[in-house]
Amino acid sequence: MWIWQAFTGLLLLVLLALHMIFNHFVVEGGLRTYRDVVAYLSHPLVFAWEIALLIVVTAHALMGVRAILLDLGIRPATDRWLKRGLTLLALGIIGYGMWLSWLIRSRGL
Amino acid sequence: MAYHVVVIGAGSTGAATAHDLALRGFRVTVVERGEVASGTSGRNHCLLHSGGRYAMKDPESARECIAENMILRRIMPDALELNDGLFVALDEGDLSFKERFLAACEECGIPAREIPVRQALALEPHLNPGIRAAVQVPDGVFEPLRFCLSFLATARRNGATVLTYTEVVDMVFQGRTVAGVRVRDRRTGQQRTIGADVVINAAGPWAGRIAAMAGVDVPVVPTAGVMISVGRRWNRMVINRLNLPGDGDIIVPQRRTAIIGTTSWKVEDPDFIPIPEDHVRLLLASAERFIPGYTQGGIRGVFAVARPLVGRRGVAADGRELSRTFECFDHAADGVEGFVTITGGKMTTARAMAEKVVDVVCAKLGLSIPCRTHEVPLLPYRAFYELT
Amino acid sequence: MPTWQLRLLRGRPGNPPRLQTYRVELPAEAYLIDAVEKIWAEQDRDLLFRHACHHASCGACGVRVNGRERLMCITPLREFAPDRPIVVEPLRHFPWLGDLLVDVSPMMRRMMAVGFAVIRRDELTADRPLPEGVEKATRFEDCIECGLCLSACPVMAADEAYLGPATLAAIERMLAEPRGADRGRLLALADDPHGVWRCHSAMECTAVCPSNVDPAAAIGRLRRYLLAEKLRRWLGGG
Amino acid sequence: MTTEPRWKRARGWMDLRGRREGGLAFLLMRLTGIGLVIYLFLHLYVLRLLAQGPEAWDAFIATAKSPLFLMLDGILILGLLYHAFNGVRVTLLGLGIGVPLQARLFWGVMVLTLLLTGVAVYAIFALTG
Repeated sequence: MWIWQAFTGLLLLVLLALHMIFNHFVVEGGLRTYRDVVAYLSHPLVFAWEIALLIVVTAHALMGVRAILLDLGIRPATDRWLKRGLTLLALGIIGYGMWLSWLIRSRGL
Repeated sequence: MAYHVVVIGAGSTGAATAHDLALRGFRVTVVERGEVASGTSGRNHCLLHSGGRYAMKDPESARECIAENMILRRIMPDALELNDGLFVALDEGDLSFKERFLAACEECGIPAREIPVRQALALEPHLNPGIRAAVQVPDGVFEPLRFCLSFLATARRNGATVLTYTEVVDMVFQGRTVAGVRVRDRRTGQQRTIGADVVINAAGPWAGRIAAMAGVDVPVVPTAGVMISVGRRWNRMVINRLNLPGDGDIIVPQRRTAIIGTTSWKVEDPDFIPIPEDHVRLLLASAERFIPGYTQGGIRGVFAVARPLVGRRGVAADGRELSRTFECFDHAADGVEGFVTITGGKMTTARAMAEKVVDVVCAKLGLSIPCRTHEVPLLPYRAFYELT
Repeated sequence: MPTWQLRLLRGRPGNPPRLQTYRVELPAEAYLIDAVEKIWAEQDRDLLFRHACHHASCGACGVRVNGRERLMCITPLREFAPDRPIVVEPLRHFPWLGDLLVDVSPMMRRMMAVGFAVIRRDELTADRPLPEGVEKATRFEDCIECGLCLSACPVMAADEAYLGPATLAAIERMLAEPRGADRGRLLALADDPHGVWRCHSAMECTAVCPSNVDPAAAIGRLRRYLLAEKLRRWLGGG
Repeated sequence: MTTEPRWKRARGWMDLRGRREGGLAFLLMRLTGIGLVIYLFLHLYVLRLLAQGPEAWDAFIATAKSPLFLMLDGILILGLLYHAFNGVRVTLLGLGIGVPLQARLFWGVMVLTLLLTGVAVYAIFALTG
């Protein structure tokens, strides 16, 4: 678990840095308007980048949540359910994110 | 058979006695008012004597030491650092003892061997380069708490009960016979009586107090000594002064420290011993003569504890004159049955002390069970905690 | 002679503990263990505390002093101001037996499971010739099994099954200087959800260690051994 | 093993008494981690406005440019940068790299975090005018 947390964390350094810079710091006014977002996401590389970020950040965040919950003294049996629950939650989040990105992207194609 | 014996004190003597008793098939209960080794046994110099230190003046003690040294090497190897010791002559006065020392060691059966000064300095580069002679002996170093825990762990494995934080408050008599002890559990404050066929007083410098509860007298002279541990291990071997035992004449290396000791003065109350400042100064000045720069690296700890020396009538002095050998008192001689005191001695001779007192107990009970503690390896000290 | 104020945690399991103030007169050259022993000798015979060697070799007298894990025997009183109370509490993450006393047996059982050998080669003087008849220079391991690192570790607070810094460091020492230990068994012991991966690198173990063990670094090295092992197995296909 | 309830025992990691840089770094890592997870959920929830079309999103953008919102962004970036830099520190330390330097590394992380947060906050206010 530790190694995956570290690995996704290091990936995030790159994924998130570029996400922040491209979405906020090189944009006039700091935030994209609706039209800008649609145009931005229609670039296939950007789309792939954001999807990768979505997956990695969700994994990193939920592994972190589990680590904290484990430190509240969760029993192994509870942990099994916790793992299943968090996996489902992760799939839900990633599904939602993909659906949303695809929807926005399709409006620009 | 299954006679029940209560041992008072879980220092080295009590621990070894419990082990010996358990091995000979007795039912054993050890009562100790504090932690294991929280008295004299914990706080000593950690020196596994070769006997060299007493060879010239106290040959009886020296013989006991070398015999026990060799036994302990076999039965508790993981509580010992075995790197030998050096007796070094710092001046002409020391040098004049050399032949006498070598002869005395030979007399006592201690394998002592003079080595060239150059070789001694190569082995111990921090040693004062001005030393005049060096003699190598099989000294060693032990870890005091683990020393006691090993005996107790093995005793426990053989059925003994060890009650720590349990203080003896009185003796229980049946007529003129001690039939048990009244103890107070310091954790709960509750008192109870533990019956016993024999009670062994192994309370070290507190043996006099315990004996007083039984209305008898033991000539224990609590004789304190100061030791100073520093932040660096300067020597690999134990460094002794080649002379008669005196103040501040031995530096014992252990783990990452070196310990200079000791001094000697009689104390009334061994519960708390204030450390005389002049003793600290004396020890540090003395250490400087063996290992120049001894305190570079800082002083880590200063401590004092009382030895349970056995007084001899007519011998007063400061305690250096008292023998380091041990003695067993069967208080039947004082008119009290069922009560035996074992005291004096060194930690190195704890096993022999146990053998002697259990022999006395066996004789009292009309049993003849041979002692086996010299050949039975002890459990590792951690086993003590496995059985709680 | 200055008078020191000590606030010792007093109480027995079953009742909420409280801090009790004691005043004790001792020279500034004395150590905290002397103060506590003097309080026991002269003021409070019911005080429970562990101690033995008084020179940081036995590891018995670990407590928390003003919140920080220390060995009482090497904590000099001159570190403190006489007019400020010194708060002394028992170690955390061990079963509490009363006052300053805790039960160290859970840690000892883990050390026993590792089979941590206590005697090591003496590297301090290894470059010098050995005396005749002495085969190898030895000394005791650095780890004195005092439990300070367990008390300081935030993961220990959370997970009572966590092996703990001392035990993980012991595993690493056994691997670094093999003394008859089974490498595979030791690695398997460390490679556990409650083992080496549980550490969050709070580094408090190394910060409180009174005996140069550096468990945090040992845990890091253990992880490297394990990762290398896994990589080898993955590449080697078995 | 202890008589204390689990949750009470688990409070131990929040107890900073007697702790040093490493313990503080660990606690901050936890707290920023929790904050970032909450933010992640909020962020994804807010992004649903994109699905509702230009009006909804652009109205949000307008409020997001209020000074209060931008202040919150500053705090977010502070936490994010700390979590990121200390994450690198912890990864190295966890592999046994730079252990003797851990306290200094922590202060390095703090300086870097504050410095970059300053730059970012400046940029935010400069960009939004």
